[in-house]
Amino acid sequence: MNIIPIEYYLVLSAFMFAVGITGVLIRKNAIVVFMCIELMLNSANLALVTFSSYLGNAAGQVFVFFVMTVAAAESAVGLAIIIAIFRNKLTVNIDEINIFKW
Amino acid sequence: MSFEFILFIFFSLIAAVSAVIMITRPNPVMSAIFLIINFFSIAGLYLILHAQFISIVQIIVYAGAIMVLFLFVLMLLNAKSEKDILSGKNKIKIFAVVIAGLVFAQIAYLIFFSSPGKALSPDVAASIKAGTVEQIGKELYTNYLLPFEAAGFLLLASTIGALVLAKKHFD
Amino acid sequence: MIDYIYLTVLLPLIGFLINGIFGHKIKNEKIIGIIGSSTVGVSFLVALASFFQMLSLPVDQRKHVVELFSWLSAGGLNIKFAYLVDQLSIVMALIVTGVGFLIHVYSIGYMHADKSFWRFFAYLNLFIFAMMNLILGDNFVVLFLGWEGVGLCSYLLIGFWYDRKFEKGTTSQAAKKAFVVNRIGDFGFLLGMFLIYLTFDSLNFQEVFSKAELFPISGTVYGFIALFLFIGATGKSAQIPLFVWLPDAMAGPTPVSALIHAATMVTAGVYMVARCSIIFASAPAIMTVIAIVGLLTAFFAATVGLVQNDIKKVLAYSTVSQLGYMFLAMGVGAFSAGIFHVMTHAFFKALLFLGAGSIIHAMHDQQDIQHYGGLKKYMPKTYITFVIAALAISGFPGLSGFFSKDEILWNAYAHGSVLLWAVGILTALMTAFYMFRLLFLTFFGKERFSHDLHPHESPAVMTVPLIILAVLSVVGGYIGLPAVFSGENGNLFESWLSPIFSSAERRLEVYGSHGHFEEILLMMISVAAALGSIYLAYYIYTKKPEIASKTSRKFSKLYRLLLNKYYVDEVYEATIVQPLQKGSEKILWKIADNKIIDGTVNGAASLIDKTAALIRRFQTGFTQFYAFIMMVGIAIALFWIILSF
Amino acid sequence: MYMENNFLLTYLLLIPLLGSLLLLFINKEKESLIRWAGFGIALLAFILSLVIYLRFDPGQSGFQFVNKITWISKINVSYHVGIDGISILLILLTTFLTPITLFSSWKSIKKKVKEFTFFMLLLEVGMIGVFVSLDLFLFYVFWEAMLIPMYFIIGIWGGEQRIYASVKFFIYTMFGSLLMLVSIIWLGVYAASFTGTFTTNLLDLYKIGPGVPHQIQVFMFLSFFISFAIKVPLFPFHTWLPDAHVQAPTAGSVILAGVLLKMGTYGIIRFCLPLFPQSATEFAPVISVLAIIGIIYGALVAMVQKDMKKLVAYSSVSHLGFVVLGIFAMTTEAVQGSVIQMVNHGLSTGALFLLVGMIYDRTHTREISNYGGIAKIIPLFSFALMFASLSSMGLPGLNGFVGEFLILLGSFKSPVLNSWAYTIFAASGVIFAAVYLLWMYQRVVFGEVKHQNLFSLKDLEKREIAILIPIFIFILWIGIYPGTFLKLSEKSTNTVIQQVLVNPNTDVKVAKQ
Repeated sequence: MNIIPIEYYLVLSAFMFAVGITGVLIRKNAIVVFMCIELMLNSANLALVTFSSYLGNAAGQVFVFFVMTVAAAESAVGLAIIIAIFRNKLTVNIDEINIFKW
Repeated sequence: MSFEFILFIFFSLIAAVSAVIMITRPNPVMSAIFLIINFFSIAGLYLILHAQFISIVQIIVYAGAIMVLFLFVLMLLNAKSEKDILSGKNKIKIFAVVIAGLVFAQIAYLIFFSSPGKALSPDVAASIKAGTVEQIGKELYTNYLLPFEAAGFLLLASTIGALVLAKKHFD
Repeated sequence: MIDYIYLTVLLPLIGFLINGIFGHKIKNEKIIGIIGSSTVGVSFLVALASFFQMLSLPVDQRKHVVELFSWLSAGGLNIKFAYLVDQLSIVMALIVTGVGFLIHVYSIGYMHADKSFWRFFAYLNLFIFAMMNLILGDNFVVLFLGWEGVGLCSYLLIGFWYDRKFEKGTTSQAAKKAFVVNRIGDFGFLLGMFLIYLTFDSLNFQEVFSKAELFPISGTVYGFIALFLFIGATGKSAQIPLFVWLPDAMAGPTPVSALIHAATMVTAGVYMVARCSIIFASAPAIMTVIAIVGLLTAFFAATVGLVQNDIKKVLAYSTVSQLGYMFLAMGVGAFSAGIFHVMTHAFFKALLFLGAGSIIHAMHDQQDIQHYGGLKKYMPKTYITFVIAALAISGFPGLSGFFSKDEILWNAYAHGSVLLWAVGILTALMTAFYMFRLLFLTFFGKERFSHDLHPHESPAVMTVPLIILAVLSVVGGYIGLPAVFSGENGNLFESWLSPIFSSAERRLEVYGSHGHFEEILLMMISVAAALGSIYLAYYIYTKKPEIASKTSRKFSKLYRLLLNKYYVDEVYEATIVQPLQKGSEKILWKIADNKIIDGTVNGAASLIDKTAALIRRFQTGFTQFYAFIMMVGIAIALFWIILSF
Repeated sequence: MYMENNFLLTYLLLIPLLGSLLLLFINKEKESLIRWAGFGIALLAFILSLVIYLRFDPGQSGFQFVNKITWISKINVSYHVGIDGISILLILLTTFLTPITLFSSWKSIKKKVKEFTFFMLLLEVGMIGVFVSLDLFLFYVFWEAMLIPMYFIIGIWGGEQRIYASVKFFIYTMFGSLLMLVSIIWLGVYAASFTGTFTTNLLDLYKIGPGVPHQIQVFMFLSFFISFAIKVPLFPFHTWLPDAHVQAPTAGSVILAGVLLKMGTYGIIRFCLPLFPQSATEFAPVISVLAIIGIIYGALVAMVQKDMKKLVAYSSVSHLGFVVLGIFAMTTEAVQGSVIQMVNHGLSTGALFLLVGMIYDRTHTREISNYGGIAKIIPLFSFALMFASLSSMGLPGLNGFVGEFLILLGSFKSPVLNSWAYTIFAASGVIFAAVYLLWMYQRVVFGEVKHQNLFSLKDLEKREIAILIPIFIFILWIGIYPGTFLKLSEKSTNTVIQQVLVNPNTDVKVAKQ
């Protein structure tokens, strides 16, 4: 057990997070962007579980449980929004969606 | 080199590589499939960390439910392949990669130089106990009862929300 | 009766309210006229009864104060609404109500068939109300109430025919001018009041005057008070430099000119100076200023009067000139002589104006004397009364004007200087000339009007007041018969008023020693001058009319200067009115207000707006851009953490 | 001082507040019911304020009808109301003008009657609240709350440029009041360093304010003063006023001129002077100079206006200059004059705005050049306009004279200003007042009828006469027998002057009062 240092898990988590960021920033397809967000959530989850396990405390895993709940809710609503937008704009390319603009 | 370490390297390599592949595939369906692979490997990592419950939930909820939903939407919208994901036309993309790399380097730097490993003395028995369904269930129904209820409510709300949003006409 | 003196004020007010509120419903001119006149008439009777009651009282008990209620009180200030009846105010009250009553009666005829008959009488009554407050007020503030009140009535009455044209503008412009110029005077009067309050800690006449009597002459304070009050007087009584409104005031109906702009209101300044005689007497320098201003006004107005062709304009300048005489009297310390002239002037000038009104009435609003001539046979009553008035104002021996004017001139000589007297005589000479020029051009010579006009004598309601005033103009002087003639009794009028002016006269030490011989000599000179110039006028305007036009051509520049009233109006317009108006509009409003102040405010707002517009560019609307910015932020935050690690 | 709680003032606040809420339950179609209800509620408030007036004891110098209820106990803020002789006059003015303005807008307000009435009543709550607050926090709340209905009144029912005007009005005032808020908090904290508790209770702060170190006191005074000066508005903070007045509907203008501006001067009397007496006396000459500039400047600019409403608006600048001058002269005469002048201005200018509004309703123009010769067409209106103008220009016997006379007289003998020059310049405003009002009157009412459409004008109707008569009665009343009103405030003004002048830190010796 001692063999795997906690840093390895954390660096993996950080790497996945960074990849997720890259995805969010470079991908144009809204659904893929969503998936990247899921990836980032998972990287956070990984860190949580890692700490939970190394500390021997279940709280971290409970948190992961909640994160998953939120992720599920978020993806459900988010995908619904994407469908609604697609219906209006006939695209899910976020470069063409700038209704936030002033 | 213990078995655990080999397993760790195996799963973490899959996770890292699948993540990179996922964001570079032009076809969103391919992205989704690599994301599922990533989730599976993370579930494996959870097992190594003695988090059995979370590991199973990861497979059921994420890989099973959420990703299926994603694929379903992808099919529904018939999303086209994305071209020029990393071509230099849009300078912001290069900056994005640079920034992401920078953030990763920073976090990694922080992780190694704060070296949390020295402060933590893992207790295998405790960690095994922490990951059991019993323990998590106990926590959920005692200390985290209110958030648990709230989470349920959140799911209900999102169900209704998704329904309302996705419906074609509502008045 | 003295305790009921407030009736003299109240009755015209009631008349005003009745005519003002119900007048347009009454419609019957007779009823309106009777209400208007009778209220003033009864006021006159009340004043007369009070006067006789005062006569029966010993001299030191003749002063009465009738308190009504407390008006203004704040801090140390306590102004009561109270009326002061003494020898001075009762004389003025009699003049105002008496002459006022006659003019009211006259107006019934003059204003006949005017569409706003009721309004006219309402205003006239309001005027009498305000004037009575001015005269009877027991303190400066009640006086000021009347002071401004008469100004308002003057405004309303000058602009009575508000839709008519007057000279270059409209009657309402003339009215506004009168009010505003009066306000400039009031400004001085207000400051005078404040300074009095500061110095004497009271605004009550008796308190102020008794304190003033005790206070030593401390130089500047008295000077300033007197100066401020005198500025007030110049406004109301049309003295240089504020006389410009009075000629324009002729835009009003003629009875108004008679009542307000000849007999009563314009003498308010004289009354006020007389009332405050002790204060003025304590400021000798200002007394000199008053005398000089008065004389200059008299002189310049007379020169202008020489060439005017509008009958009312001639009379207006004559009024200004006569008011100048009164101020000359005040300035040399002959207060009772001044008031005496106020009285006689009220008689003959009211008569002149009413006579002029009668002529204008007959000539269907033609006011240019060049279009009159030969009216003697058409309007005999007007003619005779007019002659009497003209003789009176010219100082024909035995008539009222003779006594009062010579009293003033004599005092100017005795207590002033020969120069004052000489200019005074010169003015008197011109007065006689232009009055008779007017008379001869109007009643004698060829008829220079179209005969469609059919001039006719005015109805009795107009001529009876003329006759009464003519009688008064003749006999009015005898109550002020100078001591030279009356012997033992001395000057009755002067001795009646002497309790009022005694303290001021003591302070001035006016009674020097000049022999009766001198007085008679001077009188003879002025009589000769008057008769001479009457003859001159007769010669020029009936025998050799061409002399007039020749002279005017010969001295055409001077003639134009006089005809245009020394261009005073134009100078004021160019130096005060225009710069104020243009400056306010162009600089204060358009630049200071809109550009500088509002510019700063709007500038601050638009600076924020511009900044915001700049920052707004970051809001591209692309989520990925926002995410990118967020990541940059995270990276920076992480750097900060690393550095502080 | 009545120590027991007296709820009359609270009722006075509650009547329009509950009334306005009640209005919300009326169907908006029933416009006449809404109008009557709004009018009735405002009238009820007026009647209650009359009751308060009758039970008011002018012989006392302290606050009466005090009602104190703890509100936010953590920062020691309480709902604390009470009135003295100065505030009761302004309350009477407020409750008097509100029903009149509501009544006057029966015809001119045609859209959104319900909302209009609602906002007017809400405005009344705010105005009364400002005049009764004895707690700075509460005062601030009312002060700000009152902005909102006014903002909407200008912004919804205003003229063409209403949005610009309402935003300008709002931001101008907001700018000032934020400065004041900072000072209020600072004062509370400073008080805490003595008593141990944060407080915004005015009566406590009266004891503490004068002791604030001089340099800070200057800042505090200025921040309070600028806030009030904007409201007054004192030159050079006045430019919001013409815009707001011109764009506001008649009722808004009347309330704005009649009451809102008085809140500035009231604030100066109630807060600036007693809280910071030392700075007040120090700044008195500067402020008086500004006031005098305002008097002359306002009058001159009013003179050249082409729009009647703007003319009246600028005349307000001039009139309020008198009030400020009177306040800072700090003699009984002058401050009394200022107090009465506040009421006067509310009546005279209110009447002028009402009249301009009445003729605007008929012709839909306010340009002076579009009128002329209406005297013979609508004589009653012309008379009313004359009367209001005369009152505004301070003709003796009408109300304006009383105020101006006392102010000028008081400032002349003021030991604080100590120079005639102030009064001499200020008094020249009397001349200009005559000029701009009479000139306007001459161009509008006299002369020949220039425009054919003026011939069809209708004279004042009964409703409009009924609106004007009460105002005119008060104009005459104050002009002839001002004692009724002066007596009310005499004690209170003396108290304020004592607070300023009998202060160890002020070096001006008190003149004998």
